[in-house]
Amino acid sequence: MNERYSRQILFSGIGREGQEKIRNKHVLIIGAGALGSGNAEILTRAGVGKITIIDRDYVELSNLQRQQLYTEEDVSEKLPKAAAAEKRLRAINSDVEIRALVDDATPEVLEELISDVDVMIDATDNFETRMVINDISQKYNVPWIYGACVGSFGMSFSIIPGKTPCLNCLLRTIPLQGMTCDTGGIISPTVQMVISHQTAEALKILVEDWEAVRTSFVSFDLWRNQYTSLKMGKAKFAGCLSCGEDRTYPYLDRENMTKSTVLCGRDTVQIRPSNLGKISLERLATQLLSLGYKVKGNPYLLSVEMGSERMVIFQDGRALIHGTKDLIHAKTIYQRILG
Amino acid sequence: MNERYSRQILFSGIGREGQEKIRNKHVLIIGAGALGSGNAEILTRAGVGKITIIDRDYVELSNLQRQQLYTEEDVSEKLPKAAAAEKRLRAINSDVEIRALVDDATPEVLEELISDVDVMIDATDNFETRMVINDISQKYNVPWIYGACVGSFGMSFSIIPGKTPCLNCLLRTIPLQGMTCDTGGIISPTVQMVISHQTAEALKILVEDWEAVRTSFVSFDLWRNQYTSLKMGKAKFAGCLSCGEDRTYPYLDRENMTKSTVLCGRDTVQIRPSNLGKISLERLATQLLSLGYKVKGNPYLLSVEMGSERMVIFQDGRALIHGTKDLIHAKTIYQRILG
Amino acid sequence: MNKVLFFAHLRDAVGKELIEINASGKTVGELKEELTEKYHLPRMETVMTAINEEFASNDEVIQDGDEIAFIPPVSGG
Amino acid sequence: MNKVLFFAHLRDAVGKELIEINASGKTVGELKEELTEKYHLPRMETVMTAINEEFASNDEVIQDGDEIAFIPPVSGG
Repeated sequence: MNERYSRQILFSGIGREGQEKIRNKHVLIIGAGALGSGNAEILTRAGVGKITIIDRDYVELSNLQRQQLYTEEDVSEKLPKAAAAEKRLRAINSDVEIRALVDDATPEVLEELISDVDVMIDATDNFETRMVINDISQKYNVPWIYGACVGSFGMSFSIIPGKTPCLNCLLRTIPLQGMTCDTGGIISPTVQMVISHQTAEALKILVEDWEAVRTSFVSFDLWRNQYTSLKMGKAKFAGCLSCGEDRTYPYLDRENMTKSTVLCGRDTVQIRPSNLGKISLERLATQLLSLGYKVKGNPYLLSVEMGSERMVIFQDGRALIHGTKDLIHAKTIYQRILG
Repeated sequence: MNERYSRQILFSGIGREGQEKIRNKHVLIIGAGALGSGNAEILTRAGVGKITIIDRDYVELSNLQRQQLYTEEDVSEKLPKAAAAEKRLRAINSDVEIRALVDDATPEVLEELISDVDVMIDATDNFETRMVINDISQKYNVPWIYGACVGSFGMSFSIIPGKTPCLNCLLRTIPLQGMTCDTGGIISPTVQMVISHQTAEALKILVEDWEAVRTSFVSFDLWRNQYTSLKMGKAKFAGCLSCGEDRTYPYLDRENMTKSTVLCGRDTVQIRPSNLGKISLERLATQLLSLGYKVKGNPYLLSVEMGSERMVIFQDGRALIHGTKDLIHAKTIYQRILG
Repeated sequence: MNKVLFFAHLRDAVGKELIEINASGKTVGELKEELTEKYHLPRMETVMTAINEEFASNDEVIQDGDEIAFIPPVSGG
Repeated sequence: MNKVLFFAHLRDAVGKELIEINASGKTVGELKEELTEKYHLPRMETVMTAINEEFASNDEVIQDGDEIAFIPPVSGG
């Protein structure tokens, strides 16, 4: 018996054969924030053959409350999350091939990574990237596991191409104003419970126990002691552009992506979201004020102070981030607030 | 806004006032294995004022698959779990006062620690220690949170003196042969899901949101996609010796504890469990054989090879551990197999 | 009569987890509109609906006794 | 008739998660004994029983239609 994984091999759902399979698989984790760092740690400890993790962000003090791979030292060194994650994951398990990328998970980048991936774990904080993952999953026939949380509320759903509905079937359009951890807060037990569901599903997929894979959509609220599990068969949409017969994978098209442009001669980035549509500036202002942000505005725009940057948001979702020329940083700030 | 805990303060269940309360509380975590290390990490990140963690064991290679504070280096240095945990917890959050004890959680030791504790987290691997925690909880009026797991199956229950039934109400007698991770295996998502429930309950108790504390008994199976939540009002037992009117706190009595004795002149420890009663040697033999242990036996005893030690188990639960003189180590080995 | 359950921030908007109303004969879409107006619920067009723990589309018709749940997909992570 | 649900290793012992039997009129203790004999279930005296998602003691009498669940407390951690 391989001593290191002995307790996992003892579990009847895995066994020696399952452990052998886990050892030969490749997991792609998109995001190295709260969900990403937790998923990566569990799968690294489980002895997955190869793990790729991609993230565009840096470790900040406010991450430490819930992002389990990082320490105060990583904050003071301002390490990219992917780099800090890699360092810790290697110390945890030198058997696992860890590949960490400091990059934005664009369609191009993900299409280049996908070839030998067995399952993708969603650890992003916005629906736009999730829709890209969803299209990649359908196009290359790779399962992915949706996970998300805000406050004490979390959810997970395993998306198996050809078997379950996909995220585009469920949402039809991208919610422009999803709740995020930067607007609704988050406690770490919620994160861990989403991770539990995601990693259990990942292990089932890695050992190819397709019977065991959950087909229901789980959501829960740990503070209000709720847990529901929804049957999803009826959610499958024949005309879905991501998984239907006449599919076009719309989210792999550059036209449908959030565009960020550095405005010439100004220390400002413009963000133009993919699905233009009116947002309620009034509601957003009330929400941001209650969170303690400094907000000014008129019926046409809102101006929000965020540390050294200032974001101006228009009714159609377009925004200007003043105080930076860094496209990726600007997009991060934008999606923190607008989801 | 305190930047470090900003996302937690944003969560409506905690807020600024809740964070202040968390900052002034003391949590006692009993055990630094899978449940203990995960609970300790979450509560340390959450900014609890003081955390005491107690464990009698050392970090071993087979722990790394699920015990999240430890690395390969801790294994090669054979660090006590409490010491390795302390080192990592300090790197995570220097705001928190961490006290780590390498010791056996006996009634004496726990009674000495309990005075200013606000909540105890059960991270043990055996019912005997849980019954001690349960009696301490009732005697000193301190809530505790039961958590346990094997394979993909886990459970949690919050025990609030004067409000909920206690563990003794539920079990009446200690199960002598509970399933343990050394006999049923374990996957790390199961551990994390128990931890999610335990830490969510701990946070509710720390912010004194008694309305939110879960009164039901949760159990789940992540591989079989089950989740149940049982109402427990009827479990309260008026004649309970731990929480009833004529309470005696029986598990704080030395007479009722597992006794370990070094046998004179022999490299052997004798373990005598508290509740003598016949165990099925036949079933135990079958189970241990299927797990790959070398087992020999006759109707009166079983002999099991376990690395450098050999354990001989009698029908009444008594055992001899040959190859060691270390009482605590011998008890650990015993409880790994017999729960 | 029908039980209607609200999750996450919808619950905060409504002020309670559960309400009882008569929605039988209405479509999910009509119920969403009605509740949006009554409770000022945000962005109901992107909220997932379940009838008796099963996903339901906007044009599904609610029967007497059905239990409805509204679950907003969230984007945090 | 009654649905009886088995969790954890009891499920493995029985071979399935759910059985349907007629247990109405029996006490929980009697049902435990019967099932122990039939499926060689281990240590049923320490297993928690729920009737309709509520804790039930050994002397509670089962009614027709009640859903019974057996949940073994485990000690791992």
